Amino acid sequence: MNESAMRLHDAALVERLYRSLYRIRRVEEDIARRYPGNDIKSPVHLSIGQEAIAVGVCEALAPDDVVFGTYRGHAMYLAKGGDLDRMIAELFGRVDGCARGKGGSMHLVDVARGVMGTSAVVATTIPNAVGYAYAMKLRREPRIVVSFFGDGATEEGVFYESINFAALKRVPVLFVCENNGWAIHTHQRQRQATLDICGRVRAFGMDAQRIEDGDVFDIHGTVAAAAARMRAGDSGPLFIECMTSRWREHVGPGEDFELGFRSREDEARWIEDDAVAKLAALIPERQRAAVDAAVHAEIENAFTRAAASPFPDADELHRHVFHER
Amino acid sequence: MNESAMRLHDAALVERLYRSLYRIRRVEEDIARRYPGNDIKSPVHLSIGQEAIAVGVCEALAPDDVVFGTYRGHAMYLAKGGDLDRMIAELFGRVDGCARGKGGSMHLVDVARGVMGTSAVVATTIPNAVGYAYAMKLRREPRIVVSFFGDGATEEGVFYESINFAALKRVPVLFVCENNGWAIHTHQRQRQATLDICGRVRAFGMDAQRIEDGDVFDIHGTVAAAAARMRAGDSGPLFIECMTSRWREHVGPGEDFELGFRSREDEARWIEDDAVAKLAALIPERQRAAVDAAVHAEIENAFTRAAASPFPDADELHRHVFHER
Amino acid sequence: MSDEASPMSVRTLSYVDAIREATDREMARDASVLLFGLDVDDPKAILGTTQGLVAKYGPERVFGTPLSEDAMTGAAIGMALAGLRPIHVHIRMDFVMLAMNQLVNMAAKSSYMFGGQQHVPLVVRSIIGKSWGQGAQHSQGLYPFFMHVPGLKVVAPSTPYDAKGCMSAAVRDDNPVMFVEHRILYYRQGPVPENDYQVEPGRARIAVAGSDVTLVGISYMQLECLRAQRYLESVGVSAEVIDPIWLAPLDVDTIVASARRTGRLVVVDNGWTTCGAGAEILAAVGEACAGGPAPSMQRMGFAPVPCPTTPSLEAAFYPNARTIAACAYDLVHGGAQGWLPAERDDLKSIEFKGPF
Amino acid sequence: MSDEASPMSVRTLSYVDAIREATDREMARDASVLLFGLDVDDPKAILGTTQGLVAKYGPERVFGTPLSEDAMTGAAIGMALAGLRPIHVHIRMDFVMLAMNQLVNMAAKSSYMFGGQQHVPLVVRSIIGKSWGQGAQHSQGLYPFFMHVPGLKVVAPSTPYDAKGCMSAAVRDDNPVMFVEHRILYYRQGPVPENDYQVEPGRARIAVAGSDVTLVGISYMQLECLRAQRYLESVGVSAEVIDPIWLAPLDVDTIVASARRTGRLVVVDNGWTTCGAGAEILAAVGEACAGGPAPSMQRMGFAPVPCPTTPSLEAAFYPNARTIAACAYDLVHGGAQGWLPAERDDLKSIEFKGPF
Ligand SMILES: Cc1ncc(C[n+]2csc(CCOP(=O)(O)OP(=O)(O)O)c2C)c(N)n1
Ligand SMILES: Cc1ncc(C[n+]2csc(CCOP(=O)(O)OP(=O)(O)O)c2C)c(N)n1
Ligand SMILES: [Mg+2]
Ligand SMILES: [Mg+2]
Repeated sequence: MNESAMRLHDAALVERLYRSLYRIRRVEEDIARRYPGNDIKSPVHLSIGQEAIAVGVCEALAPDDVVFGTYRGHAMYLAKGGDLDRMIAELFGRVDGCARGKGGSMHLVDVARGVMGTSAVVATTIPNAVGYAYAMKLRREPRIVVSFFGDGATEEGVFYESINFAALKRVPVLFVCENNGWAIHTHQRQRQATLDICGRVRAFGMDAQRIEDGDVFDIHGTVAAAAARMRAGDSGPLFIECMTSRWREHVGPGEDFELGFRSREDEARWIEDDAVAKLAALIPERQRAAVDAAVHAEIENAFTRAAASPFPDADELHRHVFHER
Repeated sequence: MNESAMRLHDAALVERLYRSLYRIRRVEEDIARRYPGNDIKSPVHLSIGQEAIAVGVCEALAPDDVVFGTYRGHAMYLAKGGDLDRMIAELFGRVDGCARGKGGSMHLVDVARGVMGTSAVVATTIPNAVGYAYAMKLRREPRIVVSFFGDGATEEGVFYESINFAALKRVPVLFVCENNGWAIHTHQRQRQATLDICGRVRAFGMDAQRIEDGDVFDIHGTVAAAAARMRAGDSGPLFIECMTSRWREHVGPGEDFELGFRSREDEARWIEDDAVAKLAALIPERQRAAVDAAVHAEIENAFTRAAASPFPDADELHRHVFHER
Repeated sequence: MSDEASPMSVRTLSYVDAIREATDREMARDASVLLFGLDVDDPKAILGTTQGLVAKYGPERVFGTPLSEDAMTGAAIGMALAGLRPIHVHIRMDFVMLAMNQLVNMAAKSSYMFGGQQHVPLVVRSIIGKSWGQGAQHSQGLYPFFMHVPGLKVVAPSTPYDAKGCMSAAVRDDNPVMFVEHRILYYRQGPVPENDYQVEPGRARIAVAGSDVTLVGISYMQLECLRAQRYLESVGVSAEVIDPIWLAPLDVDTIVASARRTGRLVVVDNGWTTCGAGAEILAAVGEACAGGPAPSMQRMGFAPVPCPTTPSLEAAFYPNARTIAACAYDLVHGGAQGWLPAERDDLKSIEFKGPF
Repeated sequence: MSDEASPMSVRTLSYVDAIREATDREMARDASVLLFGLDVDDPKAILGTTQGLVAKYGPERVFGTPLSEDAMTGAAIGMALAGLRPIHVHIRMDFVMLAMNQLVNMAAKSSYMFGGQQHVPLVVRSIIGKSWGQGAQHSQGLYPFFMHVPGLKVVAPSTPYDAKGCMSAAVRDDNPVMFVEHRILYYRQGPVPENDYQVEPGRARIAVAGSDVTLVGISYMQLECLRAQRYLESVGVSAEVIDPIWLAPLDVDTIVASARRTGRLVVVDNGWTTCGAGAEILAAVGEACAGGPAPSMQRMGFAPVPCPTTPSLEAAFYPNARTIAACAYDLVHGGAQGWLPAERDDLKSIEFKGPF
């Protein structure tokens, strides 16, 4: 909060963070609203409630840094600069989608913006990020890679193998664990012998820190510092665990409090501490209204364009199995 | 060493430990000697130099406790009471082998004595041991399971998954890592970001301790205490790392110092601190000679019987793919 | 197959309820049966197939697991070695790729490589996804991998009746059984006797008798074959429809006999065709007919591409009743006839719409 | 296949040296090629195939890894996404089971599911073991798994010439290639041009022309087929021997044409037959011949059991030149003739004796 007080002076940063947060929130709320209709052609895992992580991290990155993520990837994709039109077209299954309609919500990608891909199988992109970082180190490029994943992903063996290799070779990868406490409907306590993920990572000789309150300035500042150390080549990989809360159901547009495995009260402090609202309050009303209006227009436009984009032709079925030069 | 001084008074234990150590050493030396001949029909991974671990651990177990191990499994098999005749017959590929000639040196098994099996794929039996222990806990049996594996196995993701699940469910499994520093010809330093395996295990909330000097009394005492805690149900799983040294080549009968990746001097302190010699010195000469003679006779007998056992008939090829009641 | 249920005790059940009932019965009957896997104990209860079981049998016998497919498969094998009969559930067959080492290198081999001293009574359930944008990683039917490896059994029931009987047989089997389900079959309703019965390994069922062409439909594709049979009937082609039920051991004899009789064979795979179940069947029929006349044969299956999410491509990715009928029709008429039946409302595929 | 080497530049090399030379050349030519895997940099250097390369290209481009097959495969994919061309080596194909998730769910699918934005130029080398008690977990030829999955290429060269040319082609390919080696082939010597050349995907080679029966031998079984051809020749049966070289894409046309010509086909797999490469080939030939006469066809391969260690059973586990010749002979003579050639010294299989 010290940190955040400081940041308050940087009005440009505040606006940037707000814009990104609000944009993601609105995109996902629109997706949820339109979900019962017939346009969205694949399941969606919404990040609503968790946006501060993707935004805080990605706003601290350079354009040529790259990110790898999960099926819950809308926020990361947008925060890193992924093309909104192509994302919505992808959800609509259209040929102008970022994956030409072949990937859907779970496989967003925008290589030009450094969004290297997302996977529907938990933890699979973690070693991919490590390998990418190895390439950067080999080529002496001062870029870094961020690997986003959930608390559940840290139970997969490949996570530990990846941490070990990254630490052994000191590759420039920043691991960002978005800990929302849940894997679908099962709490971390029911899955992990201890809750101290950072402790497990440190046992591999890697620096790890946990950000408790989801504050976007804290996340941004921590990542900016980490990225600087990594770029300078004197830290090896780093690990950040961001505590957070998923407000919606695991998959789909609704909530899940009625299922009984958790209650709205359990998440209340998170919902009250909404990053979007907090940042909104830091920005002069007129300025904020302008940002909001621009965001609305952009989103409206994206949905309109997506709806106008054609479905892929039959001959697309057999294309891209192998690389086309 | 305090501990070992204490133990010296227990002459019966000393003899048991010596007998088991000497027997294993002699069996493996005989295997190495006969290897260039035509009788042994599969590759062998000798435990020479590492015997104190299997012996110290298994002498602290009850007959109905069970063990799971690796391709480097001769010592464990014999220490746990596995039938010697059937082991040699197995190495000879004969139908009287413990696996009817189908498994060879890498797949020793003797269910009646609690040797549940060994695997040629590193780390595969670790979760098997955990599952077995889960069954014991479910059935409220006061038995324990020991999982033996090398330092290299702790790099496989399944190791961490297994540790987590064992700790989460508090199953009665004792993990025994035989750390000889090497995976084939690659040192632990080249494979692991930090050498502190115990630290990694503790990060899962499991008690872990490291025994530095390979002293068989230390190992025995530590395991006896651990087994008592586990049987009483008040410890959950436990982890022991035993530092040790492999004197022979990774696979095969010879040494590997000439390859240049390590030198005899590197292992000299281990070779000088030979458990077999140390224990031999603690036993009155006549008594020791009697033990030795019995061991020699038993081994000679085992090789003779193995040579007399037939190879499996052709119809054995198709048997045991599925369970035969 | 012990099929002696009195008609009085036969209810109409869904595939979901058939699996749950079989699991419940086996757990009630044998305290060594246990059930675990990610989310088996959560409110959705694997789409209902494990509903109520944790309440009935307690959290030691029914439990959710960490996201650790490899170790949990290894643990299941260890439990089986200890005399338990674990059922390990995966909500997607795609995730079983994480457990291949334990399945291929341990479960399949323990009995043999330990000379019969060990055995692994294990059931691994996994569900194949389809439609509504499941995409490349939530749609695979990778059962040929398990057919390939000696020491594993594989079953893919398509009816509620078989789901119950195969589950009961699988749990009682002393060997590892890969139990293949299909998401869309979960909606299927059918007669299921109340009593216990087993649909034993190695016997295919002739679902519909016919004389012009043999259709073999695997897993969900059995449904599409049954619909294709109706389309074909309407143009005077009599199709015999066979459900292999068990893929390993596979009842080749029933298929060979039928294909010999009809002279034509179409195998419709619920997966890719290369080195698939259809390849196995065609090869086995070819071998059986060596030296004599062989039936005209054709495979159908997934297009040889990863599964796309968009419906426009997904429709072309899967065989369906109409394309199957067209293929069989061409085989019967000895060449491409360009016939594709108009879609009939009563023969429409059930499409599944999200969320998941 | 670009085969224009002048005879002057052709040496006799071992399979081992051919692989090492190709790797060396590709690494010299393209700084983005790198080589890693357990033990690639150790004194044994993967049986010599990676010897000297760490000294030449340094430990950043050539390195041993932790025992972490899953993550190292994932890392290899990540490197490939970053524009490198990794070669990942496994000393046994059996261990690749630990990496199935990354190979099947990521490597094979990245190009497609990311709509062509990504691609994965990756080579995965793995070695099939045989004889001297390798046993159940060190002997498997699991290439049908990779043939099954769209998005992967699979190659199994049997000669030093093809080993070099296929390795060069695999490294330059923009897609994941599973490079299948066989331990016993490592002893094979043969002519290898000094210059660069590629043996491109999708073209089989007729190794020996013949008229009575077509033998297709995969990987090491190519050698046994060549020996079988000699046995058959001695009893007046003319066998055509085909080496498919690339298993995916598979040159079915060459095989179909040959089988049509000879009227008989034996495919000898270096693995189990169920849903194997032989199943695929027989099925494809069967489909190609639908409606007309089909050749008499037979598969051979591993016995449908885990590989036993004892030599008495191992001998029966594998097909060999004599059993292949006998099978072909029976096919030619239309039934079991009871002929098995006496073993000839010049056609003996190389047996490999430990340690490993
Ligand atoms: C390997 C694998 N196992 C299981 C699943 C099913 N599954 C999908 S999401 C999920 C929960 C993952 O939890 P976490 O990593 O915390 O991410 P979150 O959904 O909370 O963002 C599970 C178990 C999967 N997709 N992949
Ligand atoms: C999964 C797997 N990867 C690689 C190998 C090849 N391999 C056999 S033994 C070995 C070294 C294992 O080292 P460690 O676990 O320390 O056991 P040690 O041999 O030292 O007893 C390796 C890499 C294997 N058998 N299994
Ligand atoms: Mg979570
Ligand atoms: Mg070791």
